[in-house]
Amino acid sequence: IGEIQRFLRDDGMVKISRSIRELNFKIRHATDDFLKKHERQPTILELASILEVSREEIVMATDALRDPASLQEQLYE
Amino acid sequence: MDNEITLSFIAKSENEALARMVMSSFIAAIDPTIEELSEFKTVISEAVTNAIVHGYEEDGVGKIEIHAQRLDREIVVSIVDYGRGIRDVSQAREPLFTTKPEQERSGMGFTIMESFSDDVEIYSIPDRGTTVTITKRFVPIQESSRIV
Amino acid sequence: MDNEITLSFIAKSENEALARMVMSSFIAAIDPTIEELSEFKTVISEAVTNAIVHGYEEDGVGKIEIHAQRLDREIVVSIVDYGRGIRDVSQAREPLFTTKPEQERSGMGFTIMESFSDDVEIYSIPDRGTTVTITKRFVPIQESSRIV
Ligand SMILES: Nc1ncnc2c1ncn2[C@@H]1O[C@H](COP(=O)(O)OP(=O)(O)O)[C@@H](O)[C@H]1O
Ligand SMILES: Nc1ncnc2c1ncn2[C@@H]1O[C@H](COP(=O)(O)OP(=O)(O)O)[C@@H](O)[C@H]1O
Ligand SMILES: [Mg+2]
Ligand SMILES: [Mg+2]
Repeated sequence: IGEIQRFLRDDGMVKISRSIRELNFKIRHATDDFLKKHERQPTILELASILEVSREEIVMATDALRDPASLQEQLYE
Repeated sequence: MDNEITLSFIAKSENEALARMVMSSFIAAIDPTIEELSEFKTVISEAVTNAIVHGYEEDGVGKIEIHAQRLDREIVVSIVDYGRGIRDVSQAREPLFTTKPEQERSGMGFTIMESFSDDVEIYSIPDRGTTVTITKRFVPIQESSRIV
Repeated sequence: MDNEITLSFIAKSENEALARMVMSSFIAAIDPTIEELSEFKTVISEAVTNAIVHGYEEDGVGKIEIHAQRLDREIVVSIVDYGRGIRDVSQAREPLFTTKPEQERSGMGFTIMESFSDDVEIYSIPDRGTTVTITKRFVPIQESSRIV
């Protein structure tokens, strides 16, 4: 993971799709931790402050769980 | 009205993700939990998918409009298509009812929309189009933690 | 045309983030690099902020429309307001020129838009409004790595 993070930081050419997947992974972990500690779901602002990213990045990243191709597959399977 | 947007886009599957994203950003001001956000996106996704696959039946031929309003913690969203419409709306709402069983549609779209929102209204004219209006109230965090 | 959307929203600062996110999702099909995305968002942000602060001068009184088209890896976006307009467009384009120095505006908005895109066109009628049309071509990743 450390290596991926370094790569993400250093290289402006990294595809956005990849960095989003990375943040997504962090969000899942932070959500689990938060649930254990507070016995409720974190809000997106709470996650944003825990992970030190913007609210927009949280919204974008959580959406990446379902890629646009999935509907296409449903449609033409 | 605290906020209001209209989005108009080509009815094709690539834009289902776009519509979800726009609505996510629109409700970000409410500061929902990831779970609430994901439920809300599912509702939008079901309605937009219906407009694409049932309203127009073919990708890229029609237009979809989404009109959303926010007042405090309540969202009202209309998803509008100008496609083939629904002849029998109460039948369409029934769980498991689908006119496209061959495409592995589950017939659960409207049931999902209803269970993840506070109100679903369907207004449709055959061969003119369909408007689905969804109302969703987001409970403030203090109340929901009291429930949990 | 590979894709096309129109977004219409109330001119208030909260919606500047919304516009940025919608445009980010719109170009997702291009799968830009982090740097390209961030440059593109900056361009959108400058144009929308101008419409809010210069076009209408007050939050919540006017409407802004964004019309975006994608053809392969080229995006053309128009940001439209119906506000006060620009009397002298070539003066407005000049680096450091601003009519709001008191609000700590830098006067660099149009310069930034120009440097992060391939073309910026401004069409404005005083007291009628302004349309800023931005063209941006995203270079495929292989080519850009050759340049770097
Ligand atoms: N926008 C629409 N235009 C035309 N018909 C629709 C639309 N939305 C839903 N329907 C009809 O309602 C039925 C039930 O919809 P839904 O509950 O989402 O199930 P499914 O999409 O799996 O068929 C569809 O099979 C279709 O006949
Ligand atoms: N949408 C607009 N409506 C009216 N005036 C505008 C608009 N956009 C830009 N302008 C004018 O052009 C000037 C330069 O814009 P810009 O380069 O973004 O600098 P700044 O926003 O920092 O003033 C603004 O100060 C304003 O007078
Ligand atoms: Mg359905
Ligand atoms: Mg500016």
